[in-house]
Amino acid sequence: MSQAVDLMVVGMGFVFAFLVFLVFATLLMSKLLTRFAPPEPATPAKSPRAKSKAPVSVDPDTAEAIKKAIAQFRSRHKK
Amino acid sequence: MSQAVDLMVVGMGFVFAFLVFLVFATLLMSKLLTRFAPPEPATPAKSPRAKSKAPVSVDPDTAEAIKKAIAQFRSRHKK
Amino acid sequence: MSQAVDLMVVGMGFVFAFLVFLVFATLLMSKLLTRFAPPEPATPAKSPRAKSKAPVSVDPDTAEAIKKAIAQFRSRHKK
Amino acid sequence: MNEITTLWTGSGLFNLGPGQFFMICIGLLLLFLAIRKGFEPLLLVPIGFGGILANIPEAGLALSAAENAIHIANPDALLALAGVLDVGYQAGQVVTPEVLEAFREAYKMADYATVQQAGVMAQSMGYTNGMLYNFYTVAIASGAAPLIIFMGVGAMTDFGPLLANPKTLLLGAAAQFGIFGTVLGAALLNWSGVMDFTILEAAAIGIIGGADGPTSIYVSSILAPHLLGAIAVAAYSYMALVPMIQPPIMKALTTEKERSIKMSQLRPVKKTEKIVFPIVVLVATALFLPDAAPLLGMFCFGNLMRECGVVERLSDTSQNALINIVTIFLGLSVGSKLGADKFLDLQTLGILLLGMAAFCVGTSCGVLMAKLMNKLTKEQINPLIGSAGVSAVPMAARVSNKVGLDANPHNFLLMHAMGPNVAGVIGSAVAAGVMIKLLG
Amino acid sequence: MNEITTLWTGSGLFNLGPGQFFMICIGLLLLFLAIRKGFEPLLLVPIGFGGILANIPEAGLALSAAENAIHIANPDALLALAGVLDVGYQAGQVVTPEVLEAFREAYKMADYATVQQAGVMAQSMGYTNGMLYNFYTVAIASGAAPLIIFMGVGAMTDFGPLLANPKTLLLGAAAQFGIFGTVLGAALLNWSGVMDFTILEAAAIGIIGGADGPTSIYVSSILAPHLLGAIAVAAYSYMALVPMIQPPIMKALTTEKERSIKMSQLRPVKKTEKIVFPIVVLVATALFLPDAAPLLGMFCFGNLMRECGVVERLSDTSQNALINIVTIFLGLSVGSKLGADKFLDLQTLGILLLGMAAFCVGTSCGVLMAKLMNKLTKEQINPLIGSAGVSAVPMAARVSNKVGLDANPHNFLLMHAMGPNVAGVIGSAVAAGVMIKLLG
Amino acid sequence: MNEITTLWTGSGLFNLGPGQFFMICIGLLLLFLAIRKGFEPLLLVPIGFGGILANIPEAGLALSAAENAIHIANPDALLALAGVLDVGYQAGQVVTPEVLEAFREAYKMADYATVQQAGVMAQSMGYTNGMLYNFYTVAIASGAAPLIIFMGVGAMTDFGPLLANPKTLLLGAAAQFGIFGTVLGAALLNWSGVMDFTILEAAAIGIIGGADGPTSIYVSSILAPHLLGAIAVAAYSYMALVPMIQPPIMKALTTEKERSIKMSQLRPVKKTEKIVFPIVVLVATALFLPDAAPLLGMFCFGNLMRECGVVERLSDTSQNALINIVTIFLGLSVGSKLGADKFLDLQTLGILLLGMAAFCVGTSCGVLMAKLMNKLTKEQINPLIGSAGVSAVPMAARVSNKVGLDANPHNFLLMHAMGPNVAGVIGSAVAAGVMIKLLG
Ligand code: NA
Ligand code: NA
Ligand code: NA
Repeated sequence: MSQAVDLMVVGMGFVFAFLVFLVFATLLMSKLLTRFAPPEPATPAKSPRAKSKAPVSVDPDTAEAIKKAIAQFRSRHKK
Repeated sequence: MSQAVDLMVVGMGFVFAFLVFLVFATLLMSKLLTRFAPPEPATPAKSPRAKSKAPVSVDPDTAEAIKKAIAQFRSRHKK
Repeated sequence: MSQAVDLMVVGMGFVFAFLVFLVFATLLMSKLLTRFAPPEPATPAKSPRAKSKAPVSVDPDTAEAIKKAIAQFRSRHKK
Repeated sequence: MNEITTLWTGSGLFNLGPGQFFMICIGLLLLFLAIRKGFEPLLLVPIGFGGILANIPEAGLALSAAENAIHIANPDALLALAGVLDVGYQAGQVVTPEVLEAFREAYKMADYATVQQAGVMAQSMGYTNGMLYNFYTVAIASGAAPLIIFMGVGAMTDFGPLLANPKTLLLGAAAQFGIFGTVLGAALLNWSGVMDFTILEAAAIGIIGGADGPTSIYVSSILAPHLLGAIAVAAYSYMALVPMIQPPIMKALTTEKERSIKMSQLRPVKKTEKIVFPIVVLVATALFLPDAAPLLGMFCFGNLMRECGVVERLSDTSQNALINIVTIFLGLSVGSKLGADKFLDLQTLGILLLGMAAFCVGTSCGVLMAKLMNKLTKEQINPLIGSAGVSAVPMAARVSNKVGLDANPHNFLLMHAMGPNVAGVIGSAVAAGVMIKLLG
Repeated sequence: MNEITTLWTGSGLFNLGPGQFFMICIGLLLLFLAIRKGFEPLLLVPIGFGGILANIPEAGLALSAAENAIHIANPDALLALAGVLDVGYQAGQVVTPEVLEAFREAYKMADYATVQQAGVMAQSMGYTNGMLYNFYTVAIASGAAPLIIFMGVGAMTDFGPLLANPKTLLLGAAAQFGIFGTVLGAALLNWSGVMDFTILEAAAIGIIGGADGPTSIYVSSILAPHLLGAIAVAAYSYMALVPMIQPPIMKALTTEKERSIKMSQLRPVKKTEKIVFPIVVLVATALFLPDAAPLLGMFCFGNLMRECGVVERLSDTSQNALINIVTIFLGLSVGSKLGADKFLDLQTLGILLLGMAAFCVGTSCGVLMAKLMNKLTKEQINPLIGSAGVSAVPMAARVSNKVGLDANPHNFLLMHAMGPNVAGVIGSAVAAGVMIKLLG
Repeated sequence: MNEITTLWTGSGLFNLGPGQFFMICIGLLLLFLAIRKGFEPLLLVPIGFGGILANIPEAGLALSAAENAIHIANPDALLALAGVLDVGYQAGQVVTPEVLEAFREAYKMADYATVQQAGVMAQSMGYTNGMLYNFYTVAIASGAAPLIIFMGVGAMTDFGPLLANPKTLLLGAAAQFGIFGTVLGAALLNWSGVMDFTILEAAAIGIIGGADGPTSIYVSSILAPHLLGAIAVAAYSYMALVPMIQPPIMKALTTEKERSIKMSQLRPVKKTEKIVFPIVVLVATALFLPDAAPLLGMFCFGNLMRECGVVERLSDTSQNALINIVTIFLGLSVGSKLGADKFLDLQTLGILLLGMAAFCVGTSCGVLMAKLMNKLTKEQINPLIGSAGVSAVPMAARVSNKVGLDANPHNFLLMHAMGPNVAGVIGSAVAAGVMIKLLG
């Protein structure tokens, strides 16, 4: 029982300490990079895991349609 | 020798018994599902393994063509 | 020391012997295939590993655009 | 003919025990929930199917060669194993169920060297490891599968929203109270005599509150492998139930006005920040909590592959082929722990109850932490994003967004909730590291 | 220089035996058949190449560390192994070919524990397992590779045509007569003294008649691993020859009128039926034949992933990356069993002959069963689809279609033949389970 | 509370040694070079990250269970290991750093059987293998990963340009002088007393000159596993530096006129030639150098899959999913060898210097060989393509092309340089086989 209480106190304390440290480390990192790193086009913050949520799988029908579309495009392109 | 005869008799007997059971189980399952399950658009029976026989792989040429087609599509779309 | 010298002499000797053998084996192979094998459309010598250098990965944007293009193509196709 | 008897006495129908029957039904239920109700299907389809396979009578798919030898109870084999396992069984002794139970108990208590030796002996006598047992050994006992999945999750995670607003990390920290609160709850149950839980078991159960599948599996494979099946099933089930569990709690703890708070748009984040962040997390782990290094190391590695932009090939593979392959075997392996003797236990009921409590506590603490932060700083945050701190990426963030839209149809919280959401992943990995350090 | 001698006496040219030369030619023949004639190239290219690698003199790629130690015949190593393998070899004794043969024989007969011990000892003395030996251990000896391939095959299989007309399952049952008939044939050969086959060997050979590669490999890895190479080569070769083997038999057993029978179009099958069917098969397996659970379980798992519609990622991977990876290593591993000492044997000739007979018998019984069913029921089926019951998916179904078109150019049997075709896969897995139960 | 002490004394900050700190910096440097400078990122990102993980204090990710047990220095565990490792340690004896060093030394020197036994004993006492140690065992110690990558490289290689002009094979042979010259250099350093290198170490270092990552890793895993980390890092770093190392040497050894030589267009190559070529190489390997069979066998197998046109599925997978998966684990495994105690050594400096020398010598000999060939035959070749013989595909060929364009803007050498470039891969695999034969 007392072991569980200790675990909770120490554990939550450590989790908070770690993540608070991370907050400051991150802020410092961003500051340093903004000051010293070469300017670059910033990317807007996107949804995480979005990529995996929309796995690009092409079903046979679609594939066929793509191929037709391409053939059409090519024949038009030649003209 | 007699072991092989036994194996054949028992083996073929079992295979038939198992698959006959499966025939009835399948018929029963289909009946139950038709009766109790919500109606749904039935899919036509397709060729097995068909999917694997036509792996949709896009070769570089095609990929390039797709990209061009998309670029064209986009430019038309903007107008 | 003398072991290293031996290794170099024997090693380089063997590498050369092996590759010289391969030169002749290859020439012989090409000759035999040209003479006996059925004629076929020869493929031009392409850059090795080229395939791997341009992995066709489709990003979500492109995928979406493809889908739109296909939908458009289909609707046009129906008309 | 003798053969017919062999087939009949070896059939499932002849040997099916009530426990196995019940567990097969549980497996079918999991499949139903996964397929028809959409409960985390990527994991619960393999877990449910594996659970059915593990309970097929006489197939012994989830048993080691030695366990299979004990089950078949050939006197010669038992005699050979008796020496290794130090069981008092003599040549010619009648093989009663009690004798077999003694063998089973001795095997369960045996140390690594003895298990190895019993395995070699059983295999020498022609018994083999079951398929699922092999999968479990390679995938989970080695620790590899959860870590590889965590790498893939890292490669799928965008830390952009978190970097734009780093203080949301604190919400991810607060939600971990669910983990430690549950440990306390389990200890209370044990202390009050309602159920028996060691502190190791309590810790493994608590991690369910982290709402992170691979972390739960990794921790329980180390601290309490015998509970792994129930813990994994509980973790994934509750993650699937997040849209039902969280909203009432969120609404109860917030006022309509708080739920309508509009947050300012997130600043754009530079590519370099995203590249450096996983390295910062790695260094912090190295400095402060080496025991979290396997979990957070692989997570950061996956994220670095994603963001660095020069190893697209590897990043793609770890997000697709590799994570899919490992998921299949992880799921089947977890299913192998759904054997009737392990799962049908009062403890499982306790795990389900405590797991649910963990989720509720975690959600509450996340929301309350957000309210506390609003008291302390000027820039207001919508407390609804606090609940996303339990992780359950990206479901919990979507729940925050949905509940927010109910209060204010023009208030899109999704991006803001992604910050605490991914912070929760880091938070529970840290909590896992602490547990492993202090108890492992 | 000494080094030149070492290179020369270690070269293939110096050591090439006639058996190895012959087997390398067999490997080249397999490559030729696969590449130019299209004989099941996905398997026969790796098998053929593996066969060549396994027969490279002195490379020892298919040998374990202990076998390599015996081959190299260092007196100290032999002395150490003599104790483990219980061979009467003493320090200082001349190493004659007979002595080495005694070591080889003892190693072949040794039990699992002894093999392990000899391996550790040989590795302590610096010998290593050959690459192909490692592949074989991981892929086939563990049983994993054929099962994973079977999972992928399940994910590629559409049971729609079978569900539309379940009685075609009986055709798949009838065709398994090829399996058991061959067992009988092998036993006859043994009884008549022409060739030596144990009942285990006979059973492993019979399964060739199942026309299903992974099933054949799985069964022979359990019942007769020393014949695995020949059995796998025979199975895949005959599967490739289906378009040549089956038509004459089909035509001989049917009249022009029977071949022209038109079958009514298949009813549409509901998605739910397809989802539930693999579970029905799994439950039937669990109830009646637990020994078929690894094969049919993985097959049904693959099919469930395909049909349930919620785990597309996993289904795709098991049909592509995973099955391809496993196929490469399975093929090379099978090739490792094409060593001259194992393959160049009268038994191989017997295997080839019996395997061919199995295919013919299976085809005939499928066709005859269809004719029998036509006698008993009103709804007529074209007997040509009976031959598809041997499986060899989808080649056999295409053969049915083609022979049907010869008789009636407007009669497309492909869809109808797919029913018995996939039923044949289930049928031979059931037959495999019976064999393993009764003999394993 | 006791727990806080446990966390603090177990933290990285408390335990970080200067060696580990330095090696973490090296890991960060490798990541920087890979990500910002584009130094072979596919390998150096995983290697650098693995190097950091391996040096996290107290995490023991790169250590075996026995090494972890020694590190933790529990007296009971040490006593148990003392018996296995034959270290003079008695119950109650004080555990001084010298004692631990004795254990470490004994473990390092122990043979395979002893290592196994120590591992089982340590695992029985609850210690576990580190994650990276497991990866190393499975991926590199088994020899599998470099061979599978070599198979993938084979599947990515087009021998067309080589087949169109087979005598460029000689350029690939000449460039291997870098390998053997370096062996001589290492032996010289040893002889002169500057550094200590055994002939095995010298050979493993020399292979850096082959400019072929998987070959270097494969050879050093056999001949000098303790140097594997430094050798792999040197090999990939120098391969990335090819565009800086080679041009000055190429220009110094050729005249403007030589660099402007225009080569006639390559003849078209038939599909059949491409299919038969890997088989010719395989047969040559089998006849003359069985010890190169694993490397060249897998390479030829990959190439045959690519060219034969009937196993596209397998070829695609070995070029993509499979090689990517293996690359991730190979990289992390190599990183596990970047422990401070192994890497921070005078030898590493020697390896870096000798590796650089190997590249320079190889480049020179390739160019000089081309000039020699021009002396002997009428058809002139541009000596710039000689430098491509070191392999480093396709970087070295691009360098030849670029330097050629500087001399004559209309002279495209890329295709011509691909011949010696892929010949260099064969050449260094042959050199590796010779080394393994004579020293392994
Ligand atoms: Na969490
Ligand atoms: Na079959
Ligand atoms: Na090279």
